[in-house]
Amino acid sequence: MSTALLFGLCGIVLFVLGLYFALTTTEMLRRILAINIMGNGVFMLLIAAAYQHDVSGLPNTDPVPHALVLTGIVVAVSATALALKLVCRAHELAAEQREEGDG
Amino acid sequence: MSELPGNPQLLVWLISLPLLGALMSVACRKAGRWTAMTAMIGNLVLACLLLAATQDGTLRYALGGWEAPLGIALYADTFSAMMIAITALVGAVISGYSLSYFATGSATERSFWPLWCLLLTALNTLFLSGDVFNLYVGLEVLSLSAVALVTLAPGLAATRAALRYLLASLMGSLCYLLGVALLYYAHATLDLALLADLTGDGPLERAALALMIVGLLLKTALFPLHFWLPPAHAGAPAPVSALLSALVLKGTFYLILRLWFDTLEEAANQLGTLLLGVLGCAAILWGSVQAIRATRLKQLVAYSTVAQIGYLFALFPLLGHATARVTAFDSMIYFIMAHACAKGAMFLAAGNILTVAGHDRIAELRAANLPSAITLFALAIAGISLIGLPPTGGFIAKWLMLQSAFHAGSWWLVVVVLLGGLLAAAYVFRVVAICFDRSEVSAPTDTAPRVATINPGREWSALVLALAALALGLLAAPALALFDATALMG
Amino acid sequence: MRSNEDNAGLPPVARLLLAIGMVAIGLVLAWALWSHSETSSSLAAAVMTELPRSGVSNPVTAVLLNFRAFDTMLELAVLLLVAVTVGGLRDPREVSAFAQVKQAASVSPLLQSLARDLVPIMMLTSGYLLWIGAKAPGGAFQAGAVLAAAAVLAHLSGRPWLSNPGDWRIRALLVLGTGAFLVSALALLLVTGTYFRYPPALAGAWILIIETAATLSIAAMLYVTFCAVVPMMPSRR
Amino acid sequence: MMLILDLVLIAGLVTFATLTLTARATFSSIVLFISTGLLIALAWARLGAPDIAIAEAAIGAGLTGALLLAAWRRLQPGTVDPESDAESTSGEQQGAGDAKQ
Repeated sequence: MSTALLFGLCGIVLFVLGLYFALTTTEMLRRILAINIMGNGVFMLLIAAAYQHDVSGLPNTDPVPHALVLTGIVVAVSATALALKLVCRAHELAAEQREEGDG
Repeated sequence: MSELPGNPQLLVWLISLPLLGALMSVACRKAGRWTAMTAMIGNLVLACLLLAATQDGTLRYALGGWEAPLGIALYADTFSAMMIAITALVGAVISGYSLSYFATGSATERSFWPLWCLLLTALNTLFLSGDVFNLYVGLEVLSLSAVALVTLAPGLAATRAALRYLLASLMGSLCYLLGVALLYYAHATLDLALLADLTGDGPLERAALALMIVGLLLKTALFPLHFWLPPAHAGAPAPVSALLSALVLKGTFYLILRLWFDTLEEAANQLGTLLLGVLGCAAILWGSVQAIRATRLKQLVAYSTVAQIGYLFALFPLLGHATARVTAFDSMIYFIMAHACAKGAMFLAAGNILTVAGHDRIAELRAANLPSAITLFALAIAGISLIGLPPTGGFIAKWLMLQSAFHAGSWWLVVVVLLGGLLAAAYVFRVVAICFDRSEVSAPTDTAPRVATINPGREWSALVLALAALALGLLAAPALALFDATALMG
Repeated sequence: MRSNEDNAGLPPVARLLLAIGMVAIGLVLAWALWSHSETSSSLAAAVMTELPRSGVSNPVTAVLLNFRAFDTMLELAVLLLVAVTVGGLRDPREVSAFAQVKQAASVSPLLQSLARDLVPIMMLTSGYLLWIGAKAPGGAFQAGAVLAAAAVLAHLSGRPWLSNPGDWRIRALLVLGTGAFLVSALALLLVTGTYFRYPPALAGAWILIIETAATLSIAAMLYVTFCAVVPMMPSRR
Repeated sequence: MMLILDLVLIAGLVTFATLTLTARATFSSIVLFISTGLLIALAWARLGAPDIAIAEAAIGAGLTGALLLAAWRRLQPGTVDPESDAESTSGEQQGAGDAKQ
């Protein structure tokens, strides 16, 4: 069993794990965490795909997936930031509404 | 190098111009609306040029001069040109509407223009790009700007809707990206055309196709995956709802079509096609019934979108059929165009009603102030197109679909289409009857009558889109001649 | 209270079914991967062949800024989009996070001394990562992230670098990264006749300029984003 | 030998990811997520992707972690009890420190 396959499988496990928790948990922060883990699984598969092509032990990995993952990481952090901001905003608006309801 | 050096550069400009508009409107906020409008009009001109240019053959542009497996190639045929043209047209009208919708100089307005320009950039990228990963980045720009546009509506409900939309589309993007990763693992290629040559129907291609399609279905809101759509589309500001319903869903749908019938055709099997068709039929019925049960006008229009997306997928089994496919393909393009115009018009009209009446509770509209007849006509014409009555674009689309279904002998599809038309008639007439029946408005109890007037620009833009849907019906022959039905399926 | 979603947890049966479904999906994917593990094709050779013409010697940087520069431009657009949105979502009632730090006079001395020592080091690291990115691991994104971390640290220690998020300088910085890509792509279209084709002699310098702009812009975008999410300081004590 | 190391790394990764998603307190979830991110960076360094390992440590683990902690703290109920306050401050420093690697 090659290293690439091993890490590729690990990526799939991370993805499925993240997917399960993203679907089941109700707490928003955790759901965001789960989606991030899903993303990390995908990136892991891509990095593994780059390593797969390592010929005869030479460190000659494919740089294209590396660039893709770098792009993916930046996109993921942007999306996470937007999601977190929305969670905070929803939380504050809900608190405001509750106060108005009480007072 | 091509013989006509000016032509392929169109592809680059179609992406650069809206992006330039977005950057300019972030940088100089005061002039944001005018830079954005300039970009929109320029985009419309470019789209027309592209439509003309693709009539002579497909265009291809290797970015940076790096050819396919290494670099990214842009690609346009008559189908993508058609999508770009309809996007540009509907987008320009909605921009005109937005000019008078958002208060000049408000924070909302200042965020709207850059976001809308980025959305357009993303749509054009989706229609032109020939690289699966580039498409992923385009998808992310598309969904993040769409979510950001939904957040322009204040209030808790809209924020929650935006959050739900964001999480759903992030999961969709990641499913798509996992598919891309699997394809790269096996073939080390990201170019759509090269992948079409390389891929077979092995388990890996099947898995990759399934993942990519499921991810995109989540973003396109096909029936069981549509849960995020109604709150987001109903909760957003009116021009944003129009953009989301009329254009954004079409971007991801276009990609599904490309992947299913072109790039990964061998991995796509009969069963999957049938499944998508069945889900499409379920979406037609479910969406229409929910629209009938909706209590608010914008909610009704949003559920109608769920149903209309269903028609696009109900065509899938026909597209896979040997003899019926050409008519089915014409029908699909017609559905896309007619729905873009009609649904845009409907949301804009609903926005006008919401502003003037102060609410959009359907049952209470009878007693409310309503905008002038222009808006109501827009609503009525758009509704007729959604039902599929002549002489509108919606009629041509359904007619072609029925023809194709007869050809293929899919009687169940005929039944569903007719039933869907009846249900659509029920929900459209429910609204139209209330809006046009002003006879018995006998000075209601007048609980703080809101006398709001709206800019005539808003009314006329709704009507222009509705008339576009009408024109599609009257000019069916020349419109159908603009694209080549065999473009997609070789 | 934090679980502000409408579905209050799935019933155990649904969870179990979902778990079984997930395991099935995982197994199918694993099998698909397994069944294809023999083939070996790669773009590494193609990248290595063209590397001398790209202007840099770090293959990842070459892919990011030359071969697939279009991706990178769109990615910066994503970052810009989020920074603008998140910055704009600031409630008017909410005291700006930028202003709060000034008010909060009682920042822990530990944090202050940490910031005094670390911030210059981080800035240097960022510059180094940017410079080395042309030939060794590093590049605009890593450099930008480190620079943003320095900004955040300075911010948390009570000395924010910029005091007003709506400042034109910040907006200029936000636009700078995507703008550098787009303007240079269009300029190159005029000069070389091809979008994003760098003239080989100038490629290295050109890429370094774009990368510098991108680094500053990335740092600004991440900083603005962070400040928008940073907690409201309780008006305490 | 390398295989055993790989297996340990993968087992650690999967364990940390599971712990992240099942931890009782959200705060520990976030800290575990940051640790998972660092482990992933380690795995990528091993897979011959040092560029991406740096980026993951700085952006994926560090900045995302800092953002998550900031948001977590903001979602706490208005009355800040001293203990969680102290925790979150140290957490932010940790996040910023991670970003430096």
